[in-house]
Amino acid sequence: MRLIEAIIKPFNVDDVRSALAAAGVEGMTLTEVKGHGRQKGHTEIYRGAEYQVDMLPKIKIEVIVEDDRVEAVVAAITAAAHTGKIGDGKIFVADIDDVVRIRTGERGESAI
Amino acid sequence: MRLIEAIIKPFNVDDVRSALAAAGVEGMTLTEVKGHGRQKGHTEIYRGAEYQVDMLPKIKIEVIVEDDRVEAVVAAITAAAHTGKIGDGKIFVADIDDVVRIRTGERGESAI
Amino acid sequence: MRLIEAIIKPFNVDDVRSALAAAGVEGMTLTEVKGHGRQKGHTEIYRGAEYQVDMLPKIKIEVIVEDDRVEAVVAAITAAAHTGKIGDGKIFVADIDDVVRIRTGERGESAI
Amino acid sequence: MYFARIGRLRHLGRRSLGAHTLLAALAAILVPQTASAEIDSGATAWILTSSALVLFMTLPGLALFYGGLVRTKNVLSILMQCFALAAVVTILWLVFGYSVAFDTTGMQAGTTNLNSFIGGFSMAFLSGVTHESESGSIPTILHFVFQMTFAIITPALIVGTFAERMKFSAMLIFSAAWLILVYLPICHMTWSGDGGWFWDMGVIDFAGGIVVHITAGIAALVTCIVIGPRKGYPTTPMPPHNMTMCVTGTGMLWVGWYGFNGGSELGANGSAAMAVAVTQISAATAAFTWMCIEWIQHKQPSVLGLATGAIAGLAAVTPASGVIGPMGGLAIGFASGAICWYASTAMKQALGYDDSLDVFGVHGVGGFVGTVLAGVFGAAAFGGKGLDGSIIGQVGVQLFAAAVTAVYTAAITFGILKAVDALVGLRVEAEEESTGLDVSLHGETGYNL
Amino acid sequence: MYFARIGRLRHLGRRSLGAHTLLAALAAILVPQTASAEIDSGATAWILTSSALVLFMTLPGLALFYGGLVRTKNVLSILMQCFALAAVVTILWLVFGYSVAFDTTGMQAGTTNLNSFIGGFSMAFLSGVTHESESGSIPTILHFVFQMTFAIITPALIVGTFAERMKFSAMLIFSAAWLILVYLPICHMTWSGDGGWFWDMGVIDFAGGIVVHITAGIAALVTCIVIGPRKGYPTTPMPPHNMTMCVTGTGMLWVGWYGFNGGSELGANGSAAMAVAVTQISAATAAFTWMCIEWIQHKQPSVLGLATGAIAGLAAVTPASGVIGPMGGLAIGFASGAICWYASTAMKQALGYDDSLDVFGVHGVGGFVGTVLAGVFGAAAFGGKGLDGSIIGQVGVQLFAAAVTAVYTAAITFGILKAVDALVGLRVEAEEESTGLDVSLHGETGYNL
Amino acid sequence: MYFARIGRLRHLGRRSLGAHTLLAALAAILVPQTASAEIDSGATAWILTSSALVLFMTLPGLALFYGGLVRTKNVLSILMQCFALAAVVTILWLVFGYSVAFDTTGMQAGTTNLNSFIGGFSMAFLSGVTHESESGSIPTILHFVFQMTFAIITPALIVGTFAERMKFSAMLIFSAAWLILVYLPICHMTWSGDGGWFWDMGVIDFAGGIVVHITAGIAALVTCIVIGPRKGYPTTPMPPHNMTMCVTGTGMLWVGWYGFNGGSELGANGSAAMAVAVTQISAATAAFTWMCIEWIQHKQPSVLGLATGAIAGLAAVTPASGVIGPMGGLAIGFASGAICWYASTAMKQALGYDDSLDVFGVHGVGGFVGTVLAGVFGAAAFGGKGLDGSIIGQVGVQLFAAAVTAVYTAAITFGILKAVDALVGLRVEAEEESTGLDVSLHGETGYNL
Ligand SMILES: Nc1ncnc2c1ncn2[C@@H]1O[C@H](COP(=O)(O)OP(=O)(O)O)[C@@H](O)[C@H]1O
Ligand SMILES: Nc1ncnc2c1ncn2[C@@H]1O[C@H](COP(=O)(O)OP(=O)(O)O)[C@@H](O)[C@H]1O
Ligand SMILES: Nc1ncnc2c1ncn2[C@@H]1O[C@H](COP(=O)(O)OP(=O)(O)O)[C@@H](O)[C@H]1O
Repeated sequence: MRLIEAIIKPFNVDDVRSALAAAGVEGMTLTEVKGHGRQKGHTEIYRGAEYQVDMLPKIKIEVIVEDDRVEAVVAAITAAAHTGKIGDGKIFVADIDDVVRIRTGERGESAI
Repeated sequence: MRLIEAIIKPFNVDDVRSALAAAGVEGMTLTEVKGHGRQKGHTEIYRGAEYQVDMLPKIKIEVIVEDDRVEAVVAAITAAAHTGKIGDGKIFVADIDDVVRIRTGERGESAI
Repeated sequence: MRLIEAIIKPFNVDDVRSALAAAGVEGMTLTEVKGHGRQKGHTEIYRGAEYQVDMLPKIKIEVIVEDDRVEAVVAAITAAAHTGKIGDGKIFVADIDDVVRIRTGERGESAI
Repeated sequence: MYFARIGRLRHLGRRSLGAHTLLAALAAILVPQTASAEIDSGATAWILTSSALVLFMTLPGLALFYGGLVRTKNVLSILMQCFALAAVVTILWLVFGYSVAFDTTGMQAGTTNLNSFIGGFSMAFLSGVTHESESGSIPTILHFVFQMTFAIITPALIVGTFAERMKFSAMLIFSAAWLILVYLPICHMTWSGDGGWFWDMGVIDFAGGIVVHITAGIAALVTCIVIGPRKGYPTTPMPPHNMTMCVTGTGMLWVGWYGFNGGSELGANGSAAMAVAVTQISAATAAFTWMCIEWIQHKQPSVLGLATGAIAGLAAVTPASGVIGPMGGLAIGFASGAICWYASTAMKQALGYDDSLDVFGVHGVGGFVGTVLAGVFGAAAFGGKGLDGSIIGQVGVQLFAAAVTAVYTAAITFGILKAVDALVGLRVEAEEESTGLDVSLHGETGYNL
Repeated sequence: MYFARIGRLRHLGRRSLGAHTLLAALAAILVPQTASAEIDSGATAWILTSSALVLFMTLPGLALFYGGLVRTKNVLSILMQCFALAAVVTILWLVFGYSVAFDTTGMQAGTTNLNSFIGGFSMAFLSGVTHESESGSIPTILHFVFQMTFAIITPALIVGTFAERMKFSAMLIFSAAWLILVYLPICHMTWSGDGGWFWDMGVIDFAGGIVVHITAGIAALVTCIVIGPRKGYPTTPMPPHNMTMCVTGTGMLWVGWYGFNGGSELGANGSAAMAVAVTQISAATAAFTWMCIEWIQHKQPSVLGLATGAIAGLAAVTPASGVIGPMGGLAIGFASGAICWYASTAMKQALGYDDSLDVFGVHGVGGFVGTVLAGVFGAAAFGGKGLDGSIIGQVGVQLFAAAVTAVYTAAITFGILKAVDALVGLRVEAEEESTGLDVSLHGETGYNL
Repeated sequence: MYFARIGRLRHLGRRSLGAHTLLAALAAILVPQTASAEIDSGATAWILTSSALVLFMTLPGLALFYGGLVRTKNVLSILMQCFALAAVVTILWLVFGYSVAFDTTGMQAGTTNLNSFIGGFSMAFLSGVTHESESGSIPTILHFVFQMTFAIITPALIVGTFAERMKFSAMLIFSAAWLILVYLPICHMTWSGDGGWFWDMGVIDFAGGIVVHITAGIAALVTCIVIGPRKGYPTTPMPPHNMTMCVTGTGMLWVGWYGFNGGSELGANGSAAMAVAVTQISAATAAFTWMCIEWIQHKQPSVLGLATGAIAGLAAVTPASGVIGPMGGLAIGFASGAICWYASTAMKQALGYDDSLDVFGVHGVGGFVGTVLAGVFGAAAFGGKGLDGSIIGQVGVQLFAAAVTAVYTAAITFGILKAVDALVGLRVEAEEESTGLDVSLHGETGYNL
């Protein structure tokens, strides 16, 4: 099993979720994060004191899938989150050893 | 060393924490996340406009443990977070290569 | 490629970010988390009812880097986040299989 | 219609005409009334303002004070309950509430009959009341509005005890029934004038220690016991979700109380100003007292303690504010700060009931402390305006009225709760409770930050 | 300067001296004025207070009510717009606004000339107005202040319709032009006294159903259509980011409305108190009505529904509050609760415009309902103060004035929007809109919790 | 007791009886007083209201304005400090504060003796003051309450300079000592009447430019230098944690200022209304000016700038509001908007002190600007009520009083700080500072959302 972790713009979350649903992915976990990459942030000024805000709000989507669905899911996310502008985000893929469904105690792929 | 990542209902956090303490786990990291799985959400209506809220608040607990304690910890979490209802959550287990304790610079299992 | 995940005190974030910049790391993702380890928390009292608050606010920094930069990055974080007091935090290192840059579709090390 | 508070002074005067301190006050107030019962525009201006201030205490003052103290998932349910009560009580007050509370048909000084306990329907739907009707030096319709704001806040105070677990429908039915069966008669007995049961006894309750705080506090105690503790209480920590909201509400309550007590004189004069002064002194002293106790006990003074102390001091001075002087304010502030602190912390924990936001500990106990001490510090010897008789006699009367009110309120409240439980059920499902009332009852969430 | 509202009563009196209910009121008001046009300190106290209350409705009442309803990224833009309007309108009001609205040079009862539609510049920069100038029983400078608070809130109401997408510069220019070209003339026609066009027709608009709510509501409808819907509307969910903020603002609006309607009598008397009473009754009834409709429709009564209902009831009772009795309050509350609910939900969705915070559905429709019903419930038969003529005649006049105002407002608003669009562009860039106006226009973020 | 502000007018009158603009005002005010020193119910109503408004400025207005600007971890410490000061100052004011400030024993016009600088203890514990005591046209006890609200807000203003780092115990001791040693004497010299040092010089300080804003501003400057900057200042970004809270507080301050300045006339008349009008005009103009400067400088107008500008305009107009006309309001608004902007941004950064929430830049500088300009725009030539002598002479007197106050305040403040530091230490531990004062001093957290 694999963990697919996508860091995307908040604005694209709904599209990505639709794309995932279309790709047959039901389960996912979202976290509000802040990201810094090539995208430059903005300046906030409070009574003349300037603050460089270069950590921008992003959404992290984590999806665990069976190995053979990784490519489809990555493709779905890439397509839906793509705007072509700096800051579109990244996808990381990593290995997962085991999954447990707490409700039933099932383990492995059937628990996803 | 392994990372055990459990996504559970906020309501069960205290029980899970007690179970982990009982299992001898001291260190852990919690994140507020939103999750979507088989559990259906609810509808919110603001002046007649309906919003389907299907991302529900969950807590993600991350625990890094030595390999030989994985099963005990997974069992402890499963028992404590189990209510038998949809939305109880999932546990993911993955490999960790290295751990560093910043305070002392220790590395590996002794740093956990 | 590796994922370096550091859990540090919020107070040290700016120093760590500078250290990472100095080490040539541009991309990173931050999450507000709560942590529990050896550091003891504090008590809050509301109308005589005591609450033990032992989950303390921490910041999780995630950085994906090429394998050969892991040691430099770990060293940079350790140096910058070190105060020598309990609660300084931990660094976890894990393997990442693949990286995708959504904007361009690039994959692997070049996408970091 | 007979006019209550001014009657109150006249009535005191009747029995103690020799009382030096009262004479001048009577002269000032009675003379213009005898000469020609005319509206005083200054008094009218101040009671209009006071009505706005007292409404502000509920909308949004109390709603924020309470709302900040619950968990995030229930904040809207508190706001909803306070605002819905404002709507429902206004309508009830118009339909017959004001009439039943203040109609004086059949009442006569010294005579105890049915109308000593409850008014009739002669002013139902404000029948006969136009913009020209006068009550003392203000328009009758303004008396209606001012008193309405009191009728709104009293059931709203009770909301704090069953927070985070009561059904919204049950809350509405309970509150309506309680207003009719508890608030209206107690208000009538105390404030409607000559012939009223408590009134004729010479009970001092200037702005509602008995009528507002004891009734609400006792009802709260009974309700939280009947409905049972919140799921997880007391082991699960339930810290306030937004202390800044709670403190904001405290400020609004404190400021609004200037109208609550200062307006209860129904005039813009030295007595109204003195009521405001002692209100401030009591609030400050109680807040300071509570803060110091916490500082000594826990090494840390908390803003919640300071705020709760202020509310305790405000509640306690309410019945006394029209009869005491500055020293009485200090004393009542100190006593209520210390006693309400004890009631809301050690005592509550020892007895184990879940009065979630301490309605009984603060309002019930504070109202009781103030009602009793009004009988002491109202005495001229302590800088008060002077009592009809001895301090002991007055304290006896105060205790009697407080006790009768407590027993009556407890019994009727219990009855209503049982009836409502049978009718629609008092409490939400366990699932709804753990999800939070905002989503499960109102389909909304407090924050989407 | 001639004094509008008291003139209003005198004017009614002229045509219906026999009207029983009016005589006493007239006596009370006119006699002191004839004897010696002296400042009444009670009236002055109440209008000073009312001015503070109405300013409080905008700062921060309306700002919070609206601010809570938008998404986090735009909350400061709403607060900014309301506060900037307070500043800009104050300056305009001083420079010539007050003069153009209330100067009566050249006006004469029954004569329709240019000055029936617009005042002159004789009081520009408050020329000739000192602290000794009098207008009826209050100082002229106080009339300036009180009316200024109305001129501030009217364009601020419109802000809700173009929330989350309008340029700040465009908003300022639009609002200034709109105040001058729409608000000032309508205000003059309705409130400046004998010789004013609507005034001479006998139009009843006590505290601003036409002047405030219909103008703002119609302008809102036109503006949201011209500027177009928010990006993503209606498919993207845009739930309120902070319902507690919205409810806090509602409480402030509700309380402040005591000054809005109660102050519009410009005196501290029974009529002012009756205006407050019917205001409360209408707000409560409309809130309750809206809540019940939602409860039936969606099984869940929401706090946003309750709050919106209250505002609808407050807006609707505004034009009528000085002429109706309690039953009128009930009726207007019920009608506005039901009709505004329909306009803000089903109707809006059917027609598809994005009136983001329902300015038209609540204020436009509510103002219209109240303006028409003032002609019905003002009748003595319904407990009102009595009409000049028949109900049908009065309703006809009301409808005519409302329709003329709506058409005029729509046309001028459209013109201003087109001009501003040509000048600086109405709408922010798509990128700025998705980033949020707070960061992109004001360089700030609402919360760093 | 002699009554300060009315004496103020009489005193002006004494020297400039020929001044046309003053005569009528004097007639209106003095005649009833001579005829019979009677309470005016309208004035009483307005000062009761003003007291509530000024208390509202601190609870919760200022607390929210400041609280929103600090970081989340310190928000409760700000609320705590403001509320605790309200409690402590109330008690001190009762014990002897009011007496020392306003007792006039031993004072005589033109004679400079000890009592020109400080009052005695004759009214300590409100001795001799009952609900019947009168001061001009309001009850003495109301003068006590109204002035108390000023004594509360002045030390509360200083809180902003040492935010996020001062010990709570040190704050309490410092504030109490400062109130006694700085506020009481300056208040006495300026406002206690004939024989007061500044009073006899003819210093104009209508509602507290010197007494409130210059004292607080200078104390703030000294304190922030003595206590040192916050850890990390100025390199660590410390953006406001909740701008919506800050803006809410701004609205409350703005509205409350109607009572601060409008109430300082101690009457409900044209002068009070004019004070309110110029207050609004100055606030609006300063807000607009600050916004425009930012817009030009940074391309983005910020809501914090708009809000800060409004507060600067309000502070600056305070000393002048009773003597100037609308044009003076415009001028003072413009000057304070520009000058306070400079003082709070470029100047502060250049000099490097960490006046955390700009108490000096806004209140100190604003109070100074207004105090000086009162001597200019008070002149009849600029639409003011007229000066005793020439503009140059008056400005000289104003400058002298402002300078003396600044030097005296700086010296005493410095002394108190050193003493408190020796006694309990001024500053929290570094660890406590980085944890935040809420948890480390008060054991609470602002939000658990
Ligand atoms: N090396 C990295 N490690 C962790 N997170 C990263 C890394 N690089 C980028 N990110 C995350 O991805 C987001 C988008 O990166 P950015 O470089 O702005 O996008 P793009 O590659 O499309 O230009 C960042 O805000 C950050 O959260
Ligand atoms: N495939 C998945 N990938 C990532 N997170 C998941 C996945 N499936 C479930 N989750 C997380 O687990 C939570 C519980 O899943 P759900 O299907 O509702 O529970 P259950 O399996 O007990 O019915 C979800 O809300 C989501 O956060
Ligand atoms: N075994 C673990 N698994 C997950 N997170 C951990 C673990 N141990 C520590 N942490 C995280 O690291 C933080 C610092 O740990 P702590 O033991 O307090 O620090 P130190 O090792 O410097 O004394 C904790 O608050 C927690 O978030």
